[in-house]
Amino acid sequence: MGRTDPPSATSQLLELYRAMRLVREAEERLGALFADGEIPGFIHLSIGQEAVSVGVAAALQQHDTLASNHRGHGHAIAKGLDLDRFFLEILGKRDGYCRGRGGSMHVADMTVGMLGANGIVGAGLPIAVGSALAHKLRRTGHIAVVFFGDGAMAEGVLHESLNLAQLWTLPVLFVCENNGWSEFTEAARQLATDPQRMAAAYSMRALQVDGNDVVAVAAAARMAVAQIRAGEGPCLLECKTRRVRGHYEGDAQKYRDAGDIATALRNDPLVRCEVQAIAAGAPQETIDAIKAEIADRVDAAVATARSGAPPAPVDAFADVYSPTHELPS
Amino acid sequence: MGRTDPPSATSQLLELYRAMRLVREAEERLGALFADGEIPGFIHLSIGQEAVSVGVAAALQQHDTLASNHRGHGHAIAKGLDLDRFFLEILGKRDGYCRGRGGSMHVADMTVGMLGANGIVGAGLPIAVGSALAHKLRRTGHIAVVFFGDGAMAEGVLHESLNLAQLWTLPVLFVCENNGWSEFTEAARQLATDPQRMAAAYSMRALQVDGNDVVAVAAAARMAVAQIRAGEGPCLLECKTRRVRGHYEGDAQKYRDAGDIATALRNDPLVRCEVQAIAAGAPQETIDAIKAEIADRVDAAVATARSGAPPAPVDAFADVYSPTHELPS
Amino acid sequence: MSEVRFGQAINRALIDAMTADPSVILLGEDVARPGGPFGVTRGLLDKFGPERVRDTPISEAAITGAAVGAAMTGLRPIVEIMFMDFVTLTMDALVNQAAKARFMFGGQSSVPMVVRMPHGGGINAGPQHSQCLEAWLAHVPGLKVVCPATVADAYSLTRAAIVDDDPVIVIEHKALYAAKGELADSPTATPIGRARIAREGRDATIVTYGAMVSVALAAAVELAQDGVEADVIDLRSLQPWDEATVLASLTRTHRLIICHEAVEAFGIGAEIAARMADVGFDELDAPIVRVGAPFMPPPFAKTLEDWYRPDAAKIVAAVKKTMS
Amino acid sequence: MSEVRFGQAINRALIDAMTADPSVILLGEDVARPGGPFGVTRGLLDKFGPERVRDTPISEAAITGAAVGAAMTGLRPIVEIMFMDFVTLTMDALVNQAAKARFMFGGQSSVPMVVRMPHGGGINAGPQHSQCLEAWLAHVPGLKVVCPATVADAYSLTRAAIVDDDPVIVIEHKALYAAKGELADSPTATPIGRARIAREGRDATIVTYGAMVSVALAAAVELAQDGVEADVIDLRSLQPWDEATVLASLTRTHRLIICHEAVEAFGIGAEIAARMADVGFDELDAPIVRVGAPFMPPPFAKTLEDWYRPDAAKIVAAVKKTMS
Ligand SMILES: Cc1ncc(C[n+]2csc(CCOP(=O)(O)OP(=O)(O)O)c2C)c(N)n1
Ligand SMILES: Cc1ncc(C[n+]2csc(CCOP(=O)(O)OP(=O)(O)O)c2C)c(N)n1
Ligand SMILES: [Mg+2]
Ligand SMILES: [Mg+2]
Repeated sequence: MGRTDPPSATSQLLELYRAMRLVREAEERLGALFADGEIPGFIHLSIGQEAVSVGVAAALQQHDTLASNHRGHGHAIAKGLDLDRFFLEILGKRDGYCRGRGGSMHVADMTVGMLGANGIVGAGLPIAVGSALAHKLRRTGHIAVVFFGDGAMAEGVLHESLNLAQLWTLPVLFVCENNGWSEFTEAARQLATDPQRMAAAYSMRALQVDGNDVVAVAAAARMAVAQIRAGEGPCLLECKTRRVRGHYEGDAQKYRDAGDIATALRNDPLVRCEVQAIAAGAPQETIDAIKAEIADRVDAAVATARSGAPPAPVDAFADVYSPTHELPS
Repeated sequence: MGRTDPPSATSQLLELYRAMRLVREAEERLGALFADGEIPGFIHLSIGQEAVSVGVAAALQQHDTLASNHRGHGHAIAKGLDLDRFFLEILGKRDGYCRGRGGSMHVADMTVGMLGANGIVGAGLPIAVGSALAHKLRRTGHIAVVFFGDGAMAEGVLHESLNLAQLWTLPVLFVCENNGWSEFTEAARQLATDPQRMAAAYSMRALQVDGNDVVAVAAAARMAVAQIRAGEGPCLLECKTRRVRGHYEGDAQKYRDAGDIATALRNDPLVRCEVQAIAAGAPQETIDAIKAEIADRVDAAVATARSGAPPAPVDAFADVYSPTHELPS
Repeated sequence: MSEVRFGQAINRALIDAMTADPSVILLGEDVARPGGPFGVTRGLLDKFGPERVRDTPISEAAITGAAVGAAMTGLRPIVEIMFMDFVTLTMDALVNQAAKARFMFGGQSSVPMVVRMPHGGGINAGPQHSQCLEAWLAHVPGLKVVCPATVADAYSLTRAAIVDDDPVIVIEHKALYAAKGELADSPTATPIGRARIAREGRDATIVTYGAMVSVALAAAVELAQDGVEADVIDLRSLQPWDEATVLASLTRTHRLIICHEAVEAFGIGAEIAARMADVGFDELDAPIVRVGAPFMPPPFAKTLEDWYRPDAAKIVAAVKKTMS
Repeated sequence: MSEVRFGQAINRALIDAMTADPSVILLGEDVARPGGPFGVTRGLLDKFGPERVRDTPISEAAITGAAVGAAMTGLRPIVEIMFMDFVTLTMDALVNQAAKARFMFGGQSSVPMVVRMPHGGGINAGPQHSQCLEAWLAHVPGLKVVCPATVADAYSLTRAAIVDDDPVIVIEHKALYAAKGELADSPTATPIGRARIAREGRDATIVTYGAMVSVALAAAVELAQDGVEADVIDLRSLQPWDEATVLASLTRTHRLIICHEAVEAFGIGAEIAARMADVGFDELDAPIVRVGAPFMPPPFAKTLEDWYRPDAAKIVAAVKKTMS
C-alpha cells in the first residue's frame, strides 16, 4: 500500500479551523435568523464551544455513531451533516432532516451515524451505550460517542450509563462539555461531584482537556478513540469550556455577570486556532479564503432553507409507524 | 441533671443481642408461616443480616425517620414497630400496620418514623433525602436513614440522591447493606463501582464495616449519626454482609453454590454476639432467658395475627384519598 | 379586582400559600435565583429565602422522590417540572410512592405535595416539549390532577392544590402564562373536583379544560351565529372530574363534544365519553364526538403544529356533526 | 400441536426469533444465568451465549434507553422489565425516545425494539407489583402494545413484536405464565392489530384482553345458561386495536361491555367505549358498561385483592345490566 505524506501540522490546523468556522458561521446565522423571527421554537447555540464538537469529530469515522443533546448544532455539523438539510430542518421545512417535525433539538442523520440531538437532558447517554453495544456485537469496528453538558451530570441515567458501559467494556466515548452553566444556574451549584470523580468511581479512563483548544481536544479524542476502538472499553473526556451566549437565543442573561461573559469571549477557540495556524505558517489569505468560502456555503444553505416548502401534515401523520411489512412464518 | 451509670459493655451487648434475636425469631417464624401457606404474596428475609438493622437502629432516636426496602423486616422491628401489628400486616389482616393493603413490602409506622418498606428498588433513597430536608428545615434535630442493597447501587436515583444530599448538606445516613446478591445474580456482575468509590465521587464521608458484627455496626453508626446530627452532612455506611436465605422464600437458589451459603451461615451475627456477650461475662442463662422471652413474644404476636380479622374492601376504597377538609380563604 | 397575567396569578398563589404556611417549600430547576423558566416563581427567593426556595440539580426523579419524603415528614413541598414532557422521569415517585403512600400504609400518612408542570404546544417547541400527558396521571388512584384555564383559577386551584392533603398535579398550559385576566383582591382557593360553566347553552355540551377553554368559547360564539347555543364546561379538575355537572348539562343539551389538546386516543376525553355513554346514555341524541390531537407526536413546524392542535373550526365542525 | 405453558410459548418464540435473526438480543435483570424471574428466558443463555443474552444491573432507565440506541444501530433488542410496575422508570426512553424517533427524525430510522413486562394481580403481590398500566402506553403515538391471552398468541404476538420495525410493548399477565394450551408445531407470527373472536354470540359484545379473556369466557358460559349469547372479543393488540372487529360485533349485538383488570377510570376500556359511542352510536341499544378495577391501588390481602379484580360474576352483572 502506498503512503502519502502525513498532512502537515499546518494543514491539520487549517482543517480544524475550517470545521470550526463552519459551525460558527452556521450558528451565527441561526442566531440572526432567530432574531428575525425566521426560526420557530427555540435554539441553543454552542458559540465559543466549537473546539469540542470539531476536536472530537476529528477523531471519528463516518459510521461511528453520535448521540447529541439540546445544544447539538456543532455536533451535527462536525459529524458531516449536509448544510442545506440542516438549515431546512431548523427553519421547519419539508426537505429538512426531520421533514420539519423536529427542529433544532432533533436534527439527525443516520447516514453519518448522527443519532439525533435530544431535548431530554441526559437521554443521549443510554442511547450511545446501546449503540456501542450494537457496534460491539455486530463487530462493526465503530464506536459510539455522546455529548452531554455539566448540568446533565446530575441525571440518574448518567450513573446507570457509565456503570453499564464500564461493566460491559463497551466502545463508547462520553464527552462532557463542561461549560459552567446549566440553563440559568451555575452547574457548580447543582453538583457535589465532577466528571473526573464520577469516572473514577467506575474505574473508567478519563481525560480532561482545555475545551477551547481544538488541537488539544482532537489529540485527546484521538487517544481516547484509539483505545476504545482497540477494545479497551469506554472513556470519559471532559472538555472545559464556557458558554458564550445565553442558554437559548433571546436569553437576556440577567443572572450572569458581565465578567463571566467577557472571560468566555476572550478565550474564543477560533481566534486561538487562527493564531496558532498563522504561527505555524499559514498565510492570512488562506484563513480569509476559508472564511469567505464558508460564508458562501452558509449563505447558500440559508437561501435554500428560506425557499424550502413547508411540510404537509398528511406526510407527517403517515410516518408515525413504519410501513407494514410481511410477517415471517 | 442527674447522671446514671453508663450501661456496661455487657448490658449493651445483651441489648443488641435481644434486638437481633427479635428480628431473627420474627423472620424465622415468617419463613415457617410462609412455608405453611399462611402468608400471601412473597417475603424477603434478612436472616443473617440482623446486625445491620439492629446496629444502625441502636444509633437512632424514635423520631429519626427511616426509609426501607423490600428486605425490610429487620429495619422495621429494630426501629421499634409493634410486633402484633407487624405480623397482622404480613398475614394480610385488618389491624395490621397497613390494614392489610401492603404486606411485607410496605410495612410502615409513622409514629416511630418508619416511612415504609418499599417494593421499588432504590425508591427509598430520595424519600430519605426529602425527609432529611424536612428535618433540616423544620429544625427537628432528627436525621433520616435509608437502607438499600448492593443491587440498588445501579439505579439512577442513587446518584441523584447522593448528589442532592451532599450538595445540600442534609442530615441523612445512607446504609448500603452489601450482601453480595441482587436477586439471583451476584451484585459484582452488575456493578463497575462500589459504595466507597461512589461516596468518594461526591466527597461524601463514608465508612465500611463488618456488617455481621453488631458492635462494629453500632459503633460506626453512632459515629456517623453524631456527625450528621451535628450538621456535618450526609454519610454513607457500607455494611458488608451475606444473604443467607434465598432472594425470597421459596427460592431454591440453584444459581448459588453451597459454599457461598455455608460461608454465610458460619458467620452468623447472633452467634458472634452471643459469644462476645458470654466472653464479656454474660451468663448463659441470661441469653437463654432472652431467647425464651422473645420466642414467647413472637408466639403471642403470631397468635394475635392468626386470629386477626380480614380487611374489608369498603374501608380500603375509602382510604385512597384523605378525608376532604375545609379550604382556607 | 385587578388585571394580572396567568403566571402572575400562580406567583401570587405561591406567595400567599408560603406566607400562610411555613411548611410550604419550593423545589425545581431554576426556580429560585432565576425566578423560574417561565418567570412564575419570580421574587420568591427574596421573599422566603434559600431554605424554602431551592434551585435543584437536573434530577427530576430525585426531587420528586424527595418531595414525597419531605411531605411525609411535615413539609408541603411544591415541585416544578420544567416541561410536562419530563414527567416521564418522575413517574415512579408520583405513581408508586406519592399516589400510593396513604392507601398502602393503611391511612397512616398523607402526602401533601404539589407538582406543577406546563404542558401543551403553540410555541413550536417540538415533540419533546409540547406533550399533554395528563391522562396518564388521571389514571392513577391517589393522585389529583387540576388544570386551570383562567387567571382566577390559576390562583385558586394552585391554592387548593397546596392546601390539599393528597398529592396534586397542577398542569399549566405554557401558552397561557402571558394571558391576562381578572383576579380578586382577596382571592380564595376553589374546591378541587368542581367544573365551571364557562358559557351556558341549550343545544350541545362542549367539555374541555385548560387552554382549550378559550378556543371552545370562540367556537361557541361562532356557533351562536348559526343559532346553536353551546354549553361550555371548563372541567378545571381532571381527577376527580365533575361528572355531575357534565351529566346535568347533557341532560339539557343531549349532545356531547369533548375537546382537548392531548392526543385524542386514550386521552382524558375517552373517560368522559365512556362515562356518559354509560350513565348518560339515555340522554344522548347523537354520537359523542371528541376533538383532540391526531395520533402522532407534537410536530415542530408551524404548518404541522397548527394542523395538529385543535382549533375553533374543528370544534364547530364536531358540534355540527352532532346536530346533523 | 402440543400442549405447552404460556411462559414456554414465549420462550419458544424467543428461541425461534433469535435463531432466525442474529440481530435479536435479550437484556434484562436475571434473564440470562437465572433464566428469568418467571423462567421465561430459561435456556437462552446456553443457546445463544452471553453476548446476546445479558443479565443487566437494576438500571431500568438505562437498559431501555440502551435498547433504543442498539435498535438504531442495527440490533433488535428485547428488554424484559421484571414487573410492569417498574415501567415508571423507563417512560422517558419509551415515550420521548423510542416512540418518537421515527417520526421525529423524518422517517430516517425505525426503532425495532421489544419490551416485555408482566402485569396484573392474583398473586397478592401488593400495590407496587400488580398494576396494569397499559393505558399509558396505548396513549403514546409511535408505540404498539400487545397483550396475549392464549398460549398460541403468547407465541405469535411475541414473534410479531420482534419482527416489527417499531417499538412494541408485550404485556404478559403474570398469572398466565403457568397456564397450559395448544401450540402448533410450526407456529407463526400473527399480525398486530387484529382481534380474535374468542366466542360467538348475538346478544352482547364483551371486549377484553389478557387474563380477563378466560374470565369473560366463563361469564359467557354462565350467561348462556340464562339464554344470553355473548360475543367475546379478545383484543390481542391494544395499540392499534381492532376497531372494525369490535364495531362489526356491536352491529350484530347492539350491546357493549368492556372488561379489563386495570383500573376502570381512564383505562383501555375508556377509549373503546368512547369510539363506539361515536362511530357505533347508532348501533347501541343500551349503555356501554365497563368492568374494571375500582379506583384504588391493587391491595395485598386476599379478601381485598379478590374484591378488587374483575371476575365472572361482575361481567355477568354488567351484561345483564345492558339487557335490562
Ligand atoms: C430532563 C430534562 N430536564 C430539564 C430540561 C431543561 N433543560 C434544557 S437544557 C438544561 C440545562 C442543561 O445544562 P447542560 O447539560 O450543562 O448543557 P448546556 O446547556 O450547558 O449545554 C435544562 C435544565 C430538559 N430539557 N430535560
Ligand atoms: C425498580 C425495581 N427493579 C427491580 C426490582 C426487582 N427486585 C427486587 S429486589 C431486587 C434485587 C435487589 O438487590 P439488593 O438491592 O442488593 O437487595 P437484596 O435483595 O440483596 O437485599 C430486584 C432486582 C424491583 N423490585 N424494583
Ligand atoms: Mg452546561
Ligand atoms: Mg444485595
